[in-house]
Amino acid sequence: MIPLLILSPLILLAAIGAVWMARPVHAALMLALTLALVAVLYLALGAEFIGLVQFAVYVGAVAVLIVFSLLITRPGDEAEEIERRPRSLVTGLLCTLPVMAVLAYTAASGSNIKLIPWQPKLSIAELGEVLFTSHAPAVLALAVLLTAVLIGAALFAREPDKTQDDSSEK
Amino acid sequence: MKTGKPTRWVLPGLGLFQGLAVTGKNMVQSFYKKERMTTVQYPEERAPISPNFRNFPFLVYDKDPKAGLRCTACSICEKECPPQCIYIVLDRDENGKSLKRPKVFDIDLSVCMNCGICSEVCPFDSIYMDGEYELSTDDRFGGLLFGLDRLSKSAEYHMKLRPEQASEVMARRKADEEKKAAAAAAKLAKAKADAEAKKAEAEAKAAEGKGEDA
Amino acid sequence: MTPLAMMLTLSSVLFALGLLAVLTRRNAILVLVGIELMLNAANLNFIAFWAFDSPGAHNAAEPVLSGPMFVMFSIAIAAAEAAVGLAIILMVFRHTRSTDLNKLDSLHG
Amino acid sequence: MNLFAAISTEPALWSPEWLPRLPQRLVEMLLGFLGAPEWLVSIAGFLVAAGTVVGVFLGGFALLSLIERKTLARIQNRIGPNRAGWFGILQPVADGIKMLTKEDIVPAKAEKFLHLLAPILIVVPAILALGVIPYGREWTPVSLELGLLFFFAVGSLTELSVFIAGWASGSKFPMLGAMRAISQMVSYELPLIISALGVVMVSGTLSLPLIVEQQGGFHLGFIPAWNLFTPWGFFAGILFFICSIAEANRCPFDLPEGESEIVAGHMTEYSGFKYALFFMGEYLGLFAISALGITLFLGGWQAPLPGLGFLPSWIWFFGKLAIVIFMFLWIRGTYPRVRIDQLMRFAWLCMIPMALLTLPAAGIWTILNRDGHGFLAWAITVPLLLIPCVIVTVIFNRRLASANRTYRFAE
Repeated sequence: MIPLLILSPLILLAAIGAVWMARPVHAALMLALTLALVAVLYLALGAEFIGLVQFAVYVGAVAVLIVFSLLITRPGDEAEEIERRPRSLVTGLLCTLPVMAVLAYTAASGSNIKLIPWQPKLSIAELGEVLFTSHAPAVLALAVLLTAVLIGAALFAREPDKTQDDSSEK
Repeated sequence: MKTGKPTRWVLPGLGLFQGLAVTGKNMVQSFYKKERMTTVQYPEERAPISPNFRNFPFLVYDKDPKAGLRCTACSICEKECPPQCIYIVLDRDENGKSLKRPKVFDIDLSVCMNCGICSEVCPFDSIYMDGEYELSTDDRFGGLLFGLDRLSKSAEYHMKLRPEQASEVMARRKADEEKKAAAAAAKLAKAKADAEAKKAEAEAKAAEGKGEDA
Repeated sequence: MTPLAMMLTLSSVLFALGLLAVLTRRNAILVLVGIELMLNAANLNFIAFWAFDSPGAHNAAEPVLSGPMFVMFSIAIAAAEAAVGLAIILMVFRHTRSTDLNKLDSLHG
Repeated sequence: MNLFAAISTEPALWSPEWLPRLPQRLVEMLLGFLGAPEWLVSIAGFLVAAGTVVGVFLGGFALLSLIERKTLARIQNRIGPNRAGWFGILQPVADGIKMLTKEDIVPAKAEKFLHLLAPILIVVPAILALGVIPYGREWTPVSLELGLLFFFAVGSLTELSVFIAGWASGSKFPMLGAMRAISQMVSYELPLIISALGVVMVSGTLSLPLIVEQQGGFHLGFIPAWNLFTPWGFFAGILFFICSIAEANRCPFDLPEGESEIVAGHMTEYSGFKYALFFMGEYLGLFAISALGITLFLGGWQAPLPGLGFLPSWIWFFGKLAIVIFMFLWIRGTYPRVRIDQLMRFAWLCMIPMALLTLPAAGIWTILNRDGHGFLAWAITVPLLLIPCVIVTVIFNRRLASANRTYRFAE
């Protein structure tokens, strides 16, 4: 409960930063901070394995990928973004607030469910066993998906053939 | 890969280990093979400088640092110097007559480019290139301006620094001096002979006069 | 407020923030940032239900680890999604020299 | 919280095995004697234990910065630093004073806060990663059940901090250096993790002390039962070593800070103490990754020969660490820097396929050995690994490494 009380406002602040920062790189770094804090929350809740995986995958790979593509694509100037923001915020909030209200109402109304508290413990040996027995089809599907993604991403990001498409070269 | 040369098949990756062997040998042998070490511990020991190493001009004097200076302040080097780093003032006596020696002779180290033209053009064998290389200083104005006191070095120094050049110069100078001395002696002898002849003539005249008188 | 309700509220706000980013941002990469936030909000829910309610106590046959298991798959898929998404954005950038979504209004590639 | 699954046995206080943990024990005993509350005692104990590790490795960092220069000098037939103190032993102190008294320059276009944050973020993961390594039988600063995963999770933070350093400097060379560094680190982290996975498969645990313990004992009475002396472990160990060279940004993979190309990479705009922090982070990272390699493949603190167990186990660990670090120095003194396209091609076309092959090899090895077919295990795994290795090397040598560079402006 105490780590939750400490971490939730931090997570929300970092997430607001990720949504609101005008400079794209700042926003991406705030996203990395948010994800790292969520990983810490997982650790505090007893799901160490998930927390460390979250840290390795999100902070180490996804956030780095995002900042790297920001470097490559040279995003436009933020002055226009700041000037445009109040208007887009109004429309954005108009769409977002109902969603949040519904979600929060559901969350609050769920608080009368009977819970059986326990000491959460994640054993990786057990996790591994379940993963490769009852969840084996899912793992196989995921493996196929990841292979496809690897090939697809490599094909997408490959430099276009110079002989047929010279205009896109810098 | 078409290099034209027939490529001999070697085990891929063999070069990696050969490289390691070379550097490993270097490292091990550096501990006991003195001749491997290429560096010298500079301030304590110095590598011998080549006799062809020329760095900065100096002025030669014979015997006395002031009076023996070979320089006559002719300013040829000052005019020839490409970066114009030499500054010479001729010394004069109270009557404004040239004393044929420099009152000021400055070379600016920060400007000098060590070309050696000054020593080539000097007709008096006075300026030569030095082998000195520890000229750095923390005083960037005064420390880099070399006056007469720091520029003049003895003929013995020159002899030690560049024996070949110096002995050649010395021999030439000696020959010149001897020739000069011989000429002076000849002149003297001639003058003496002339005087004697005159004297003899006068004596003869006197004797004649006496004889006439008698 | 119970811890579970708190976690659920946190995740709902996080989801809303992600949605806001998706709706308001113009840069395609930053839209992806919003999507990552939404995915994380969902993951938080799984972990919350797993941590605060004894799994397997209600039904002995139910696997004890479904919460973390879901999150693991979700993280793997999110990583794949980010990789493909960014590859597509780079591809688009190469064609149009821009990642501004509002400028991608031409059907002619 | 079972994060700190402590392996604790109460030993004799003064035995050499316990020497590294003596400060921690003394502080705990002193506080207990003074009647401090239990949480304070445990926190102080943790702090002192962390301080011991950090102190040991900061001393190692200072020593290594001297030894590296000395070794490189010997390889190049020079003497190396020998002015400050006896044989230059005070050179690290002189370097430290110089670094500390230098002017701290922040470029005008830099992001001030991030510029300050990056060097800190470089050092922190290295120190955290050093915390989970088992240095001796009784000396594991933090014994985590998920030690290996923790190591990699924390290590992945380095990429982000390198990016921050490059981007926050607001200048060209740091940016280029950071882009190079990130692409190199991401590419080499994959084979690094995959080659470590074989060990996890065989030992069935992510806890580093347990992995070391499983490498105890000897084959035939004198060959240590380290993972390196199995076919899959040999290949995985070599792959791990190559990847750790790249991860630690050491020559010949030091492109991110190749001084003849892009000044100093992401560190270009740093000076004074911040630069020293980068330096420190790099060396601590080198220590950490070498220590992990030793733990996974070289038997950690296990003695190399039977009958040598009378020496405290941490001496073996640091002896192995010294040898591995010397290999890094030797390689740095030998090989020239590779080109960026060669580097990436090598990672994706050689390292990753080979690393993936070690996984089935490790599985076959374990299953066959469990069933008692030791000879069959050798007969299957050695060709399984050796033949693809030769094929990959020959192909790489012939076709890929010599891919001609296209010059756009020259000629």
